[in-house]
Amino acid sequence: MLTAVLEQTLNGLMAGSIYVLVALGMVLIYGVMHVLNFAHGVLLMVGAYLCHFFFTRLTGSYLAALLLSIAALALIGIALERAVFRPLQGNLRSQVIASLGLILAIEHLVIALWGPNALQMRVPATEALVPIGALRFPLQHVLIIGVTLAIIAGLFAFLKYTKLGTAIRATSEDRQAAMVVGIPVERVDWMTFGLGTALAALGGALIGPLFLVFPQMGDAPMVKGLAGILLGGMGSVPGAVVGGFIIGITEALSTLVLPTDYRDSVAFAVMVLILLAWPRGLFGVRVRGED
Amino acid sequence: MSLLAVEGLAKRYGGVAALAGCHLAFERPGVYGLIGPNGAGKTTLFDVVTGIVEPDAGRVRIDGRDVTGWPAYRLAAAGVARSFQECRVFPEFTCLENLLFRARAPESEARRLLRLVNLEKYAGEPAASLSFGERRLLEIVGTFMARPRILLLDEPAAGVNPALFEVLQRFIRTMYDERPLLFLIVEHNMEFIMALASEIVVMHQGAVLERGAPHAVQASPRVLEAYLG
Amino acid sequence: MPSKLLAAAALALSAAFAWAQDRVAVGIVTSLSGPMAAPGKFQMNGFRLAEEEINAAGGFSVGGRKYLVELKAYDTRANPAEGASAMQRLATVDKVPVVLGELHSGVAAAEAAVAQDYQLPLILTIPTGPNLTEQGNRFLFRVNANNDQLTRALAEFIARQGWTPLAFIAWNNDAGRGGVNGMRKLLGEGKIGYVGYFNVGEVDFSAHVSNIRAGDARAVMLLMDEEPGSLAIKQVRDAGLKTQLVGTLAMGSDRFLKRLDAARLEGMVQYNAFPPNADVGSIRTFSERYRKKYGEEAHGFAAQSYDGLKLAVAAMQKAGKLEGRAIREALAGLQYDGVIGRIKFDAKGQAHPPVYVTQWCADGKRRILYPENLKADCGAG
Amino acid sequence: MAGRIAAAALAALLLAVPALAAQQPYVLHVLILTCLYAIPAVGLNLMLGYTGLVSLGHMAFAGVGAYTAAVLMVDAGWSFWLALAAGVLGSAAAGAAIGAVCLRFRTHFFMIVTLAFGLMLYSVMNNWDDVTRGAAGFPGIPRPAPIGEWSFGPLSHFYYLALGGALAAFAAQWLAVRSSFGRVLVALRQDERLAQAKGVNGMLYKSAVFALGSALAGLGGVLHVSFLRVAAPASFTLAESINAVLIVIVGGAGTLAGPALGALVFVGLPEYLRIAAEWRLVLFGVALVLITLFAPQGLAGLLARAWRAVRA
Repeated sequence: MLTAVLEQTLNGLMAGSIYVLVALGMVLIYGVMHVLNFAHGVLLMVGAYLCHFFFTRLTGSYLAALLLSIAALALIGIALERAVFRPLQGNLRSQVIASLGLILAIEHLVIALWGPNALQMRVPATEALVPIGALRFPLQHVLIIGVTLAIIAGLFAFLKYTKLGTAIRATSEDRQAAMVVGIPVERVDWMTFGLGTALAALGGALIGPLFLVFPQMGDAPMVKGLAGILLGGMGSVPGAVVGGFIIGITEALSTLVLPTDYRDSVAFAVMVLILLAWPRGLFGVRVRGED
Repeated sequence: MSLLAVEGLAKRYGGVAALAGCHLAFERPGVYGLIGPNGAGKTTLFDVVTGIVEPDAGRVRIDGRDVTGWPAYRLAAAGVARSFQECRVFPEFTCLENLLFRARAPESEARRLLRLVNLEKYAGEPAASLSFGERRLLEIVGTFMARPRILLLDEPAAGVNPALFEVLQRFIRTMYDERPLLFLIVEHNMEFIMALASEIVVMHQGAVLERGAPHAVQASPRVLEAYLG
Repeated sequence: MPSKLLAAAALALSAAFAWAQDRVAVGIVTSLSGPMAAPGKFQMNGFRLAEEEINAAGGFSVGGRKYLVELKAYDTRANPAEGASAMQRLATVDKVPVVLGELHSGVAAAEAAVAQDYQLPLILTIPTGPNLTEQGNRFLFRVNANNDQLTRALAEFIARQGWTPLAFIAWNNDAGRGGVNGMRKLLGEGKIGYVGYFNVGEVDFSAHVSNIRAGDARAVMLLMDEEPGSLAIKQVRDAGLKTQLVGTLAMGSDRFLKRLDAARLEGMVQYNAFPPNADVGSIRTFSERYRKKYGEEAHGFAAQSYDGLKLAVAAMQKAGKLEGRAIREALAGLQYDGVIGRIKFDAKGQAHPPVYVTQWCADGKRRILYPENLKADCGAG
Repeated sequence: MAGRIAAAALAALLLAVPALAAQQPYVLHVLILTCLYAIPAVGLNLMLGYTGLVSLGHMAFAGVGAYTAAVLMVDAGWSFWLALAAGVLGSAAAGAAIGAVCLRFRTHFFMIVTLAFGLMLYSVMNNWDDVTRGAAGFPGIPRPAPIGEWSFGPLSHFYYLALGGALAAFAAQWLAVRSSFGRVLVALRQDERLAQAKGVNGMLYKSAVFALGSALAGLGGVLHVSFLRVAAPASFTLAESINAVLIVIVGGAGTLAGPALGALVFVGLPEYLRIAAEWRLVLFGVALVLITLFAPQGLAGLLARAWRAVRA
């Protein structure tokens, strides 16, 4: 039983890594702009498609394709911030509804362009197997957990030690005060948006080779990522990390004792129960715009 | 029996004590000014008294009745009305609709009150079309429509230009003369509050520091120290 | 050279001639978008190939008149309301004499009700929900084997091999749940091991793989389509799990092999409505034509749909008129030898095509294990 | 006055449709579906449009009503009308109970918690094979039994049932909105804290509108599965809930006619255009974004503006 629990925890970490990758981008944007972009999942999917495109059509190098898709998604993110989210600043309902519109438009645009079938992205370099104890894991699995942990560490360092990072933190904490001390909050806005969508692209590019590239690939990570940031406390970066991992691990562990067709429900029920106990999430920060 | 009394109120936000053993009682109607430096706990006191925030400790009584922890709507029904520091009106409702929403007073009263503050010409306009100062007037006028017994105004003069300033002062005085009730007014503008209030309460670090007639409070060295310190 | 030119001219001529011919619009309901779009593509491939062949052969005659067939396809997006609308439109606007297709059982049920309203035969080629043909709807026919039929063949085979307890990784949709429930009914609760459901769109099966490894299952059945199937097998094998694998008809093809490799597939068995490489004349010609047109190995869904359209045309010919009730009667009495085998509808409108069990060999080919009379070695399946 | 004449003309037209479209059953079919999509949208409009509660699980409550009625009709042999009432009550009860949890949260928390409950309810419909018949759907849902000679088999007859349901929903909306109840809802959307300070028990009103909205969703759900004669989880997915939001927003959130216009555009237009499915949803997605940016009152707002321009 103990090994089973350990193994499932590891599986949960893996699934949770993907949720965290999605959640981090969303939570950064939420913190700074108070925008919850439901289209973050489809942007992850677009990142994977672009990575696939660059990898198979443009360059044979996975790394180059990954970097290109990150750059492309950052630009897309900045464009969306300008065109959609900035004009709707301060209007929670409209932002969410606009992002639902983006989901429909982007997802079906991808289907129209690439077709509904899944694409395979085989990256030979990442197809090796890594033994961990008696178990074996694909390198890409380990890579995803590793990269996610590296990104988390990097993001924390970035927020703490760089000028932009400090500006992002300041703007998240108190936009008015940030403006008063001369932080160009509008620039912080679009830069954060680009950074967030770039993170989504990274997530898509990372899970593409392990799984497949298909139009709905971002849906489940987005919903679970949302649950994760809610659980962790909206706007809290450490909260998003912890929340995403909790959802992933809960799901994996639940398969040991509960019927698996209710796996999603278990994850959501845990989210609702935790929220009922800690209405602002585990790392609850003050919720702005509450009324 | 006090009209309104708070006993030993305490409320912490994270590490900060917004209220720390605040005692205050008002025996009879009057215009009371509530002043104090930023962070003294004035708005938190309002929030506790109007049921927006639950205190960590202490009691709130109205006419001797313990109303601690009552939700805002119940306190409103018990005769407590308030205005907000950030000025709240229903932007899509017209001025008249704003006044009539949940009002105890009839429409004729609403129109009379609008006239008193020179807003009658906007009666049919949505509140969003008013200037900030006008919206502030509308908000304060609206609080009277509930025929409250206790009225808490949170920085009524903030952001109001001098012309409206006087209208506001006159309006409050008129209303008090018509029907004396308990006015508790948080205000940073000393000129405004000193002219209006019969008694001033000074708060500092979540508790009452001084209480007395305006001139006496102004002369108090402790108050001076609190403001400067 | 001249002969080629001549052939081209003849083709052009025949095309021009064909254009002048009357056309019969046949209704198609399928998923061009939505969660079932990927298998929907195979369905359309089958219909298109049949359409092309019928028309290239000069069409078919009904009541002494020659017709070409024309497909009128509507997207039902795995949504019952869209299915009912499409059916209504086909019945009353396009006034087609017969409708084929659909992938989703719930949508098919909505379409079947409309078909009955207008006495318009509806021929299903993919949905497997057994209760569809239990509603007493005389205008509903199903070419493909339903879940009970598929699992009956497989359950018999699995029981004989002693591959129980049987664990599952299954789509949490009508196909996956239907398969698990069917097996549970046939094998008995005690023979069922771990059941891991996942939602359409989920791709990480590691939690299920771990649980199967920890359990005592002798075999794992993968109830899903090609795309998740390839991922599941990869994840099972990469985790070092050597358990016997049992797949669905989506997993016994060369295309599937391309997604994986022979080493990971070796030994896996799957049921199949249609073994593309079987040494049967009709299968061979179909598979060749399919490969020529679409550049890949034929898919079972395509074969079922291909047969469906051919069958519908045969029924129209037999009925002698383009009228729903007459076509229904013709369908009910028809016996048709198609790519997937002999199709003959029972009183409920359900056909009983053979169900095959094939197994992957070490060299990436398949052998046929079941039914006994068609048993054949590597390269046949 | 002009408005009343227009409304009367519209009502007459709606009633006369079966006679006008006798030779075009497909038109009737599309109009019926429009009604069936408009009914839950009315419920969501009360929640989202008037009260500002963005529920992302609305159609799951339609599913609760639909499956309640389906089980009662097929397994317990109840008549359609009794089952309809039970379905509506079931949805309302589910709305009240789940709403009580969801409404403890605000803004984004509320949206995501409703989304979570929508997915949980969907799981139950999909997984509870013994009762809901699971993912393959629940076929054989009956149409209402004939009333005397009047059977609900023919489309033109069912049309009146769907229209009746829609009119009932719009009437409920109209009564709610023009009452003091409706004033409170609109006040809550604009500024909940202010409304509370004016003596409004926000939780009570929001729970009430959540239950009412869910009841209307249930009404739509029961009629929907009776019309299609099958209940399937596919009709009550997250995507369908998002479509309901789309209908409300495109039609005009917080307007009386919004849900009707939205449903007409969402159901009717694509049936006639029948352009490739992907592009149609791309267009709807873009339209949704543009409407939130430039026409927050949706089509109803645009039409009202046009009407004023014509009259001026």
